[in-house]
Amino acid sequence: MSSTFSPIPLDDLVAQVRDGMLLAVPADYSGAPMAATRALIRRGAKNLRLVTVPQSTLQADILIGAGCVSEIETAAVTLGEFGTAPCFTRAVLAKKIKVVDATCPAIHAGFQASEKDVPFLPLRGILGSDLLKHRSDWKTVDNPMASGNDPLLLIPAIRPDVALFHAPMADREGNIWIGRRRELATIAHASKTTLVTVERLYDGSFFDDEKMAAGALPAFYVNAVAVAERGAAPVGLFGEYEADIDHLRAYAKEARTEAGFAAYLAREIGAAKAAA
Amino acid sequence: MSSTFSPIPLDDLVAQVRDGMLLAVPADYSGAPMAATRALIRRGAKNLRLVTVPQSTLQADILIGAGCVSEIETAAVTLGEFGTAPCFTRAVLAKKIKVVDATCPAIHAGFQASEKDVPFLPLRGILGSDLLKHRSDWKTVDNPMASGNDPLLLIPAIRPDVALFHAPMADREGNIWIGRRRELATIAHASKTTLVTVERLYDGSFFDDEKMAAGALPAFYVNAVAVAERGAAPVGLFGEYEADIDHLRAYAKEARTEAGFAAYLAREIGAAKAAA
Amino acid sequence: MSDCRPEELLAATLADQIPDVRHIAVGAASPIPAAAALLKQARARDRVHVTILHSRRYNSFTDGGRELFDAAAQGRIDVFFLGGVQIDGEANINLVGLGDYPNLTQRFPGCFGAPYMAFVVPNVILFREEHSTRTLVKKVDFVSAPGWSPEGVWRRGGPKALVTGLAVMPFDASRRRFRLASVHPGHTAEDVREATGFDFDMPASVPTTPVPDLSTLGLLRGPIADKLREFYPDFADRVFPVPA
Amino acid sequence: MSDCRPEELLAATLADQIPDVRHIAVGAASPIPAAAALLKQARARDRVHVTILHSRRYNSFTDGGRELFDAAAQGRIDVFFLGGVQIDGEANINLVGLGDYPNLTQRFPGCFGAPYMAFVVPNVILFREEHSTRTLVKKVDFVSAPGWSPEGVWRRGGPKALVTGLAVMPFDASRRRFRLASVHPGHTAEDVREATGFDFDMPASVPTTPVPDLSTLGLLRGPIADKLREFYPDFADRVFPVPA
Repeated sequence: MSSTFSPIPLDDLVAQVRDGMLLAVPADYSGAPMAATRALIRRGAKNLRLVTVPQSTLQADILIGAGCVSEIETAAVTLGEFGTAPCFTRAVLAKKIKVVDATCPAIHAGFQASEKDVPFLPLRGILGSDLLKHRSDWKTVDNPMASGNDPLLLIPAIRPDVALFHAPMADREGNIWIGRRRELATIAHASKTTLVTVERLYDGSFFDDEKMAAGALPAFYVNAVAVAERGAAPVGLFGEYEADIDHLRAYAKEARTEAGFAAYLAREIGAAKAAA
Repeated sequence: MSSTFSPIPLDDLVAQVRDGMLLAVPADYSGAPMAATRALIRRGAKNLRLVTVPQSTLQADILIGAGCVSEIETAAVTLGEFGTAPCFTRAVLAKKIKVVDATCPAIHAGFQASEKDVPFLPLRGILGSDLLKHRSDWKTVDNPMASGNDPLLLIPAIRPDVALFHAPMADREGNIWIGRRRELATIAHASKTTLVTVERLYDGSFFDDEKMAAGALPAFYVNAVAVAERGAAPVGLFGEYEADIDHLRAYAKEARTEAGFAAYLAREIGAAKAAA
Repeated sequence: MSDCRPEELLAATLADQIPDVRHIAVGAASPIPAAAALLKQARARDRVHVTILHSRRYNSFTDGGRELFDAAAQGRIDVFFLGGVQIDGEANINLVGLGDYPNLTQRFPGCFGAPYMAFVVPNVILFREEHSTRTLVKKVDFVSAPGWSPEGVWRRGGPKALVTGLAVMPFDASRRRFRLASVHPGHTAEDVREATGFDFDMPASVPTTPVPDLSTLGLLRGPIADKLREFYPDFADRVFPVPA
Repeated sequence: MSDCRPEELLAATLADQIPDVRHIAVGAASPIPAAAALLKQARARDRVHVTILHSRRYNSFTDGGRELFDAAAQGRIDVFFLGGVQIDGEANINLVGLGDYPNLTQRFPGCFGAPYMAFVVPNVILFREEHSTRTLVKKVDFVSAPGWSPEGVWRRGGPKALVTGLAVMPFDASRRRFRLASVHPGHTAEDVREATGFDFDMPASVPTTPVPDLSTLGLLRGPIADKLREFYPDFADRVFPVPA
C-alpha cells in the first residue's frame, strides 16, 4: 500500500457493514470491535448474520439484544465468569434468532478453507456429536485417502462478506499490528472485506523493523481503518488494557431483563432498541 | 518450558538426525541450517529423505553432493541467480537420487495437513500438470461437497521425522524467535522432532514482550537447540545477514565437476565425499 | 478436613487423576483445574508444560485461536479438562441446552471445543462441582461430545474420569460405564448413588478420597495461589485469602 | 531504438501487457518482470500494490511461504509472471527437464509454484527472453503447468500472453493458440515464424512493438532503477549504470 492510506471516520467504516451481510467477529481475547459495534447499533443495523471466531461475549450479546442479528454461527456465547449471555439466551429461547451451533476447531477450519479457496477442510473428531444432526452443511465421508472404513468430517469454507475487528495500531501504510493474535490474519484472508478499528496510528512502517513486521497484517487485506481509542472497551485489548470488570459485572446483572437491557442501550450506546 | 532449558552442542543436535529419516528443511529465505548441514555431512549421514519447504539452494545441493541423500521431495533445487544446482542436477541425471517432484503450495498443504493431523488437504489448480502422473500419493477426487463434476486434488499429509532449521534467537525458556518466517512454525508443528540452531541466546523470555512474542515459536515444539553463530552462512539469515554472494558464485563454478565439489567439501566442510 | 477447603480437595483430587505427562492444558473459566495442573507440575519429577488459556504467562500459543486444537491434534496435549451442564452415564456431555434441540427450554453457551478435544486428547478429565440428578443424568438432552465412539471411528482419547464435589468416578470407554472409586470425606457411597441420575459400578467397599497432605496444601496455598492470582484473582482471593 | 536497451524494451512491453489491477506479484529471479511491475505501478492512475518476492521492501507477507499462494487463491493477486525452459503452442510450460521423465537428459530446478499460480491468477504473463525453436516448442517434454484446462476443471486464470526477446504473442485459451501481435524493432514476422517451434496465428500485417517513450524511459532509468538496486543490484548496475 502506498502513502495514500488514511483512516476514515468510524461511522463511515461501519456504513460498509450492510444489512443482511455475513459478519465475522473475533473472540473477546483478540480485539472485540466494541466501538464499531456501538456505532453499528446506533445506525440500526438489521438482519446481520454473525459468525464468531470462534466464540463471543459482550459484543454478540448487545448486537443480539439491540435487534441487529437474525442468525449467528458460534461455538459459544457467554459472559464467562459473569454468567450466561442474557440477550443471546433470551433471543434463542424466544426463537428471535437462529443459532447455528458449531465448535471452535470447525470454525477455524472453515476460515482456513476460505483462506485457501478450497471448498472444505477435513477435520478429525466431532463425529457422534449432536451438532452433526443440525449441520446439513457439514458432511461425513469415507476418507478418500484410506482403503477401509474411516469416516471423516468435511467442514465447508466460511466466506464472510465482512470482517470487523479492533487492533492496537495501524501504520502509515495501512498495515495493522495484530501481534500474536493470528486468527485476525486468517479472518481477514477469508473475508471479502476487512474493516479495522485501531487504538492509534504508528508513525512509520512496521516493515522497517522485522520485530514489528512479525506481528503485522499487510494493508492489502484491509479495506478501511478507523481510529477508535479504547475501541475494545469494556472488553480488554491484548497488550493494551484489561477488561472493565465492573462494567461487565454490572451488564450481566442489568441485562437480565429486557427493560434493564434497554436502559443499558440508551445510557451506554445512545440507541433505542430496534423494533422486534 | 521451565528454566531447565539449555542448548546442546551442535554435534549432539545433528546426532538426532538418524540415517534414513525424513528430514524437513526450509528454503534459503527462512533459516537454512548450514552449520548443522556441514556437521551432518561430517558425521557421514546416509540415506536421508529430504523434503524442502518448498525449495532449496546450497543446502540440498551439498547434502546430495556429499552422498547423504537417497530421496528428495521438492518444488525446486537451484542456485538461483548463480544457475542450476550442480550436485542435484548430476545426481538426478545419474539416477543416484530419487526426486519426488512437487509444487510449492502442495508442500505447504502437506505440512498444514500434518499440522491438523488430517490425512489430506484439498487444493485447487495443478490438475493437468504432468506432476500428477508421477505422484500416485496425490489423489484426484470429485469434490464431495459439490453436486456435479468438480475434480479436486487431495494432497496427503507430510509428517517428517525431524525438522531442522536455523533462527536468530532462542530465549532462556527455549522459545525460538522466527519473526515473520511462519513456515518455520508450520514445519515444527508438522514434524515429530524439531531441531533448531540459533545465532545467539536472548536473555529473558520473548513472552515478556508482546512484540517479541508475535514472532516466537513456543518451546514445547522444540526438542533441542544448539548455538551456531553465523549458522546459516554462506546463505543469508532473515533480519541478520545477507548471503555471501562471492562464496555462492564460487561454489556454483567449483561444484560443476565432481572433483571441484570434492575439493569444496574438503576445504569448506572438512569432509571426504562418502562412497557412492 | 476441617483445615482443607473444598476447592483444595478438588484441586488435589484432580491432580491425582493426571498421569505423568508432558503437557496439560486448561480451558477458559476453570480455576480449580488450573490449580490442579499447576499442582501436578509442581510435584512432577520431569518437566511438565502447563497451558492455561486464561493466562498470559501460561499461554505461549502464537499461531492464533486454532493452535490449541492443532497442537492437540498433533498429540502435543496430553490432558484436558471438560465440564458439562449435563453429563450422562456413557460420559456424553451437554454444553448447549435443555429440551429438544432446537426447541430448548434452557440455553447454555455452546460446545466450545469440546466435540474435538474429547477425541484428540488422550486423557480428558470431566469436572463438575455440582453432583446431582440434575447434572448427572441418564441421558444428556444434547450430545455436545460423545463419551465413546464405535469401532472404526478415529479417536485418540476421551474421558478417563469424572471428578465432582462428591466423588471420583473413572470411566471405562470399552464398557461405557463409570465406576465409583472414592467418595470425598463427609459423604457416603449411598449419597453418591442418590445424587447420580445414571447407573455406575459400585464396589462393595468404597474408599474415602484422600485429603491433601500438608506439603500439597503448602504448594496450593503458597506458590500456586500466587500464580492463580494473575489470572483468577477473584478465585484466588476467595480460596486462598492473603493473611491480614 | 538506438537509445533503448533490450531490457528496457522488454520491461516496457511487459508493462503494457498488464491490465489495470490492484496487485501485481513477481516471483524469484525476475528482474525484468519486476521492472515492468514497478513501471505499471508508477504509471497507474489508481493505487497498485506490487509484491516482489525477492525484495524485503516490496514483500509484506507475514504468514509464511504459503501466503503468496493463499493470497492468489483468494483472488488477491491479479497478475503473475511465469517462465519456462520450454513453452509450447498450447501455452504449456516445462520447468523440470528435457527427455522422457523421469529418464531426463537435462534437469532443471523444478516446478516451483507454477502448476498452481497458472490456475488461480487471472492474468499470467509468460516471459522468456530466448525466442528459439529450442525454447518455443511444438510440445513440451514435461507439462509443469498446462496452458488451458478442459471444461469442468476449476480455473480462474492462466496465460494471457507470451513476451519474448522477439515478439508479443497473446494467447487465446479457448482456441489454445497464440497470435503474433507485434514484433520488436529490428525483427520481422518471418524471423518470429522461423524461431518458433509451434504454429500460431499470424495476421497479414504485424505491427512493430512500440519503443518506450521518453517519459517511460525516464521512469525506468530513474526511480525504478533506484528501486531495483535494492534487490537486483547486479541487474540494475548492468542495465541502468549510474553515470560516472
